[in-house]
Amino acid sequence: MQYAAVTGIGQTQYKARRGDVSIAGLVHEAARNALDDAGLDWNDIEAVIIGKAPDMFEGVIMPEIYLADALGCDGKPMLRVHTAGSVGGSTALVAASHVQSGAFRRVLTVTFEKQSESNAMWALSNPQPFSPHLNAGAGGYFAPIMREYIRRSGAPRDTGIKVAVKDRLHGARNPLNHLQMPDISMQEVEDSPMLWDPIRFLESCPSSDGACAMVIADEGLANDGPRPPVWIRGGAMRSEPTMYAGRDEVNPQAGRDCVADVYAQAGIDNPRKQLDCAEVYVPFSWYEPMWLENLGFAEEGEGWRLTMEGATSLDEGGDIPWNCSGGVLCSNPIGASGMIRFAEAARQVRGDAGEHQVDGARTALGHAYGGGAQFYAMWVVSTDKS
Amino acid sequence: MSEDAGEHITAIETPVYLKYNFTAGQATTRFLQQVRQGKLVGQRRPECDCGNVYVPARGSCAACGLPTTEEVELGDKATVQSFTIVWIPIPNNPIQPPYIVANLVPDGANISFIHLMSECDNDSVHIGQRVEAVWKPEEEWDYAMDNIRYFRPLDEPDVPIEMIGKVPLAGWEGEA
Amino acid sequence: MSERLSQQFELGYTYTRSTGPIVGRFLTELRQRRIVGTRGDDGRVYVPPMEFDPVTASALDEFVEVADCGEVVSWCWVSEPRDSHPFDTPFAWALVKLDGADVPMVHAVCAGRDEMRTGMRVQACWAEETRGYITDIVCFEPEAQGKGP
Amino acid sequence: MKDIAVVSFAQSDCRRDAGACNEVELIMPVIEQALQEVGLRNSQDVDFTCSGSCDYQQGAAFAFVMGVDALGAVPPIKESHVEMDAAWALYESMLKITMGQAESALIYGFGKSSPGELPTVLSQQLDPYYLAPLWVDSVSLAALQARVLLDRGIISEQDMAAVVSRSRANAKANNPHAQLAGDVSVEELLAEAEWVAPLRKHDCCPISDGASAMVIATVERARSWGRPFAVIKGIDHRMESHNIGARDLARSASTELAAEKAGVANGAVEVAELYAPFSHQEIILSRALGLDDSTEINPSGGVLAGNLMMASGLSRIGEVARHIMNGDIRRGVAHATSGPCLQHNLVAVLEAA
Repeated sequence: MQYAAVTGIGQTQYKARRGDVSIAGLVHEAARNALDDAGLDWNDIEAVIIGKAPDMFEGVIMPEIYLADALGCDGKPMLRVHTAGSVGGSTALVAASHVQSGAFRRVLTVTFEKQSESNAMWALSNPQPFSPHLNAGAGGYFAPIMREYIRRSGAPRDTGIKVAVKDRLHGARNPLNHLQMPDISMQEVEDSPMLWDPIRFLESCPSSDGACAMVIADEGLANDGPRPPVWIRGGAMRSEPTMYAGRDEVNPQAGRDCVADVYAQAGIDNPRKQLDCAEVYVPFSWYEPMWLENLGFAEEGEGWRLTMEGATSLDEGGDIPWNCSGGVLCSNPIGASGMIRFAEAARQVRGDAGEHQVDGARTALGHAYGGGAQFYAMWVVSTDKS
Repeated sequence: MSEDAGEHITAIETPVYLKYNFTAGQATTRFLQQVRQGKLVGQRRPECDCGNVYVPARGSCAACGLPTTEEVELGDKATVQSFTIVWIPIPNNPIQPPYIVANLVPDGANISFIHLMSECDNDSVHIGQRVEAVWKPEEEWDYAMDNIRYFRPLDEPDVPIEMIGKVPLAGWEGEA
Repeated sequence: MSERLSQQFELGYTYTRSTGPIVGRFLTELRQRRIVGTRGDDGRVYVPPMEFDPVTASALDEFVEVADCGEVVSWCWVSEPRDSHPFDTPFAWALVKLDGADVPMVHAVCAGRDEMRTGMRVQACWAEETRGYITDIVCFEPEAQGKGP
Repeated sequence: MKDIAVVSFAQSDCRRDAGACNEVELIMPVIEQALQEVGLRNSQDVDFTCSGSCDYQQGAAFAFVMGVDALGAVPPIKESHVEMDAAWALYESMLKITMGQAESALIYGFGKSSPGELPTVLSQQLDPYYLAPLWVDSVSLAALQARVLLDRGIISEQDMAAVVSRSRANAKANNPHAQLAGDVSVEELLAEAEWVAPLRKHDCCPISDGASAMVIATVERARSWGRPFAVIKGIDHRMESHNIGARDLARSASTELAAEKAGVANGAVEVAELYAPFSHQEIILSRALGLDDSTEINPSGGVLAGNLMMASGLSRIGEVARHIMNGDIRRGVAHATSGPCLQHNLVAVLEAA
């Protein structure tokens, strides 16, 4: 496998509605920012890999066809990835594989969602005739899984509240975020409306417009730019069926297998010690303790202890800060959310995460999941090539 | 028509409406035909080592990736695998919040489906609880899961956690 | 299978599309019955205005006003209009290169089947009430005699 | 990109309406067949699985998610999906193998186009401000392109009818899965009424439901399976501007470029399977690929005989591979397309091992 590194990162401002741009304008903005960050122009890019969640969010079918001009794709290969909510991560990995295969030297990858064009709830709950299932929305699907987690682990009921506060306080350090809540309190979260017990309004992610892009280059080009390269030390994807008899929905096998794969590639056997921070897809607060266990940061049933002890909090000086950027709980342009995790992990490693920088971070995990917590994409990035 | 330039346009409304003629798949058709008759019927693949019974079956034993060819009639009794209390209304559904949406495993099946619970105290609903289907009057039956209006609690002992998803069609009470 | 369970359904939402400055300017001008394009990096004028140059991807911002009449570069005849089409009687789709533009645009032409030919002159037929949509141009029609460029 | 072996290929019949068949039920038979040809059980026996599909064909978000139910993905598998024709799922899989993270892969594409009105659905693939609100359908845009070729004298209506006549005859002779097959002369075809002039109905591919699947592997792994295989020697794909007014519609610049990068001209092309949904596009593509009379074009009948949208591109590659695996030919070319008027094109060169 060829070495590959992130040499440019570009994000847009995340907002409930980016009313100032077209879809093409939004996507171009992130891509242009990534090129500027890498000190490159469109001609320097050999291929473009784009990802987003369902086309119904914007009602443009296979929008890469229309976006080709905004992304300088004339005469270039362009690939469109769609793996549900994990797509931001998968897209980054597919982009990396263009370089790691030796087939390309430098590629651009972009993900986006302009959810304000529609109403995300509509697009996901589009009723099809003869559906044998009751549709209770994403919260109705995930809340029972969290309840089962609480039963199994005996986690205190305010664990979710703690995560909601922690990620918003992190997020207040990141000017790109949609939600800016520097004064949020445990009480405010607790008092927010209960939606799908145990999920309160302030324990849920927002719906955002935004795009994220990265430039990925091979070993020979990695040092060409103004920024230090961020080396991709491991990347993995896993999928399992939405429903099968005996599936552990609380601690899915696909997540455990995926992270084991990515740690093995990166030579990690003690993630809490060897990783400096992690950007993990937590759209509902309770998923932090669940993923702490799934990703091997804590023993099964113990994830909530890390959260409650402040181990994942930058403000509390935790040893393994999670979602220093504010995470999905602060900005959620669905198709881009996974790539934002990957890109923010890379920002930490190159030391330019601004106010939410973890001092001296050298190795970080980026994580995304999607569907009924059945699709996973993860990478580990580092200052060191090997 | 005014010559005034008016406000600069920043947004447009774009209706995108497409018509489809949807046809249910074979497994769903078989399932809904039974639901139309007031019966919950699962499916399995007899050759599968796992022997798992899916309901509503989507066409395959998802673990093995092969068609579920055999029908297995299930009863009206089920076990609560997990649940949520929902505080927001479901579009086009008359049920008023707060209400219970539960993952229920019917006796004889090995997988849960999501349905409503009612005739219960929301605060006392719990994992492992026994429930039964309350069907609409026969004349209202259609090819739809809401032929079952909701599930309501049964006065039976709870199913131990490790047994959820493995309760045989004969039911649980006999083994309590 | 004893029975086939089929049902019509409509998948539909009304999307609120923010236009950004380039598309927004074009639509704002359309509402005034004026047509503008953008000049590409190679000097070609694109109508409707492209936001980004199709070759260099650079953001375009030089607007050029063009005429509301021009020439048919290619066309097809829709003998059986679809429900979604803007007309329910036969019409043409065409690539129309407006005077002052270098790149033709796709729009409808309403004319007799026998009138249609490549190179024909056409003129925009404006909606009675223009609202800032591409459909403010209802269609193009054959240009009146003697009204050439 | 490394040489990659195509070891098996399966395709369903092209049916105007697959009726009571959901995604899983469409996919399972072709996946099972493609795997069984190599003696594999399910996706557990390959290192990577990748698929191609489009939500809007059947009108359901996340249409591909149910596909995972057909894979036997327990324990979990390495899997990905492109919202594109499965030919691009093949491309992603080849990258995965070339980078060394897999030695074999299962690829599948599926589409149930029958529930909707496909040409209208595809109008919503176009620029959402300038074109989608006009509801310009995909057939009409292709007709604008055909007119450019006719006006410039590059082709005649006879040439277009000849493509259709040969497609139907080839489908009758060679393709049991075809939807449209039979003997029909150029004169008979030209006697039919125009539909979206200059296109007649027969100039346009039919709308079909179905799926196709393929197993690929490193050459070493393919050898170990002890079965005949074809080798993908070159593959490349290129995008063009979405603005059809800015393109020269009489040629396919992106196909020319992809053909050059894939090395089409490095040897004789005995067979070419081209994803040309409209008769005149077959001529554009043949010219872009530099093919002449020595190449047999679309022996399967191509997509004019049946178009499994989102699987047709993969099927073209599979058809060429099958000729090589059967020992009929030594070298062939396959092509896939996406977008209005051939906006995006993929070219693969396959050879005997």
